[in-house]
Amino acid sequence: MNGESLVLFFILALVLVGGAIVFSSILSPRSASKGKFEPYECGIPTEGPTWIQFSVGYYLFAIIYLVFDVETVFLFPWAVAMKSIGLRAFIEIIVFLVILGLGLLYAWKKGALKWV
Amino acid sequence: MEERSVEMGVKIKSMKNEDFKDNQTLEDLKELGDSVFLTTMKDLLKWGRSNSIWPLTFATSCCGIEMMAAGAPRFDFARFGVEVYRATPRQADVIVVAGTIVRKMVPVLKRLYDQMAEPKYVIAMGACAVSGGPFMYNTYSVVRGVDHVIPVDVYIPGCPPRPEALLYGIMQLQRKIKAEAPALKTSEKNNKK
Amino acid sequence: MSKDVVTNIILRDDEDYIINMGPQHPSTHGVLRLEVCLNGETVKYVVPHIGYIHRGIEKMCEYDTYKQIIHLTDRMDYLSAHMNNEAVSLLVENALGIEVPERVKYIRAALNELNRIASHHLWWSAFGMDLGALTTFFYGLRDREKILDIFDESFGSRLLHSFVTPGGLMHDVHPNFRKNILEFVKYFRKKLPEYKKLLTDNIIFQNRTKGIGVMSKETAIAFGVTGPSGRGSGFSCDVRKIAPYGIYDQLEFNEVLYSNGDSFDRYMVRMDEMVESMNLLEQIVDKMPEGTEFTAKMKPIVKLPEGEYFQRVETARGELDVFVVSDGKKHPYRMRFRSPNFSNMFTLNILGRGLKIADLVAISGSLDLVIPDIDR
Amino acid sequence: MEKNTDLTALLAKIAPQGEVVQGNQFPELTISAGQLFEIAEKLKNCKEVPFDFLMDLTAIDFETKFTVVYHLESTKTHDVVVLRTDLPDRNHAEVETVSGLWPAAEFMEREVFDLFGIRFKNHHDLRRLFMEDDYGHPLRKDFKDDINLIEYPN
Repeated sequence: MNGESLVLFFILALVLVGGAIVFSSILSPRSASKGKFEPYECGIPTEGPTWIQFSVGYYLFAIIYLVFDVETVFLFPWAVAMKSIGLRAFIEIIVFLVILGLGLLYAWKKGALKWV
Repeated sequence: MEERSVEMGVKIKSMKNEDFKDNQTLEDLKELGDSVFLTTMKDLLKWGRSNSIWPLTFATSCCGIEMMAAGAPRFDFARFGVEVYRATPRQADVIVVAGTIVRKMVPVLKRLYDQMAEPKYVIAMGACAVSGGPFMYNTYSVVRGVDHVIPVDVYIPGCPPRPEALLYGIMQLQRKIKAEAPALKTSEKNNKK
Repeated sequence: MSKDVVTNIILRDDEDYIINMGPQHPSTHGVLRLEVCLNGETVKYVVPHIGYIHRGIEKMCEYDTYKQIIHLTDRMDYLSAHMNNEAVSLLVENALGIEVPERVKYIRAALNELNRIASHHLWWSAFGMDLGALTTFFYGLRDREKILDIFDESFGSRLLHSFVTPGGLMHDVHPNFRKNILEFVKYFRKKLPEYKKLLTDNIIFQNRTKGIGVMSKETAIAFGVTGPSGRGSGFSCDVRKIAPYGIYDQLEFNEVLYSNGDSFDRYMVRMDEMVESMNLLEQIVDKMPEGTEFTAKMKPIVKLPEGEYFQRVETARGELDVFVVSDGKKHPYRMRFRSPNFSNMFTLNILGRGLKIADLVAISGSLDLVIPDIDR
Repeated sequence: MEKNTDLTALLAKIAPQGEVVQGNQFPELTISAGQLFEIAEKLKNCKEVPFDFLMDLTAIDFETKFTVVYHLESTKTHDVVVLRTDLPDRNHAEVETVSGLWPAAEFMEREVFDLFGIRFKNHHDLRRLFMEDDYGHPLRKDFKDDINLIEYPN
């Protein structure tokens, strides 16, 4: 994976995503009628305050998910190059997984996974 | 009613049947030996918008069951690009008003129509949505026809109309989209409402 | 932070967070608006609002003759069109003392059971879709089309037929009506194990419906919950057994009763009722007398003698009662429909309290609601 | 119909001051609005035939008076009895609510209030079900809506 194909890869990504956004913003007609920007709630205007506090459980779940998501991101490059980097890297990954496993156990015991 | 202005392009009513060049794209492809062909931006938009119309799940009474049957395996209208029912108006292109509209339901329908993203179309499915249907006389609460509330593109008669009728209605809508040029930029007049 | 930000944004935990599962919602099977007060995800209470499809059918009936009312009743609970029409027809026939030919009774019973299976098909596909299983939608409606073919062949229309009229039937059924029914029953007996494998034995479905929305027999009786929803909690309310009409007293079938009244039991009642209806269909087709007469001799204008008449019928969702006060004219003086969905729906508040919002969807799916039947 | 005769006897025993008549299908008991709740309670808690299932609650507008009709069924013996009460005063007709005895009545009474305008005393949540608040009461015979309702001589 030499440098040019990496740069080409990013440029292609930029062109595709940017093109889609730019084209759709140029070509799509807009209707700014009064009701358009009301929040959608099955056709009924919202009642009461919509700015209220949510329980902390949602936040904890999101954070724990984030940790393990990032963990899998690290696993990908290792998995691709697993054969060429030999046994030592394998041990390191096992240690990495064990540490994160401990993190999960800690969160579990602390009750972060208990859904109210 | 909110008259949707179409900058240019012919109105569908005045168009003769054979002028509809429905599968113009296929003939072009055959002509050019099916490799590459050039088209205008409007044709590309017309082709894209007409072949993927996502309906909003809006069924008030019996016609809703026939709309579900139209989405079911036998009369599957995914073959015509009506791929999936979107539950929110934000992601829907057409609102198929299937069933009776009652006076208490009018503000809800109007709000749903406003919250839909442009370009949006309306199909009045069934006699109740077209003109009040069997509830035309002696009801104190039925709105006689949904065009009192929102501008309608295609009317489908029947009580309830068969799923084939709904498919034909959707094909008429596709023809209407192809015939009338798509509004690139909604005219200012429409924005104020 | 200024004081009012603290008071009304941060410290406000007594405010009720109210969400509208409103008229346009995929899981309300129509235009029912549930005003749900939430605390996080658990439901504090549910306030149902109806009237979004109130067409005033009872007022319209006061201006129509009895033959015209047939076209209104099958637009009330459109999934049991035949049973609604039969309720009005039976009422007129019992009031005038008209004896309908035996063959017509058998055809009406066959149409009832076919309509019941078709309604349970649609309920099953919608219930699966409510809980996220999209394949049930395609399996259920694929088999329902077979029944609609039988209806289509005899009456030309698929869903609303206005075929059962006071005095008999609109016209005779298609000659191979019986052959198609036997074919359908043979076809569907092979398909039912598929349904069981797909949804009934699905562990996710069982966790989503077992123990959810438990309704005791007393609450079912007190709230007037009839039909499969009531029989799920042991309340034996099958009008075909209690007050048999037509030929239901000459057919042997057992009433499906389950006891612990949660969503899964209401589901199982309907699955077993489909089997019962198929057995009934086979008995009906065997005993159906030959011949082609399809109606008793009726005067064109039906005038009920003065008085009050009452007729109870078992539809796919419960007990439909038609109550007519007649003053001798050709229009009823007052017509009242006690619709099964009306009482079934108002238990949502007591069943859904304290559960998650997703369970509310499971409960309303297991109650099998049709909203135009509530609003009439 | 021997069953109906002992039912009428039972009704006569429960409500001596009401008049019992044998209707087309079911025995009917007509009592004044005042004692409605008391008689309904007796019927519900009656030993031999407890009428614990309220099949239907509706009203009829006889131009000179309202009649509120209760169809009661006993789930033990599947007998059906009709309870009727007349309300001569049309403008503010009022009757005691039975939603305490049968919770199913709570919403049927709201529907009768919405379509007829009959108020139900100490009903804990008497709101309209179908129509908007400032609308008239459609099922009354004197309800005039000349745009939608066509009065043709029948």
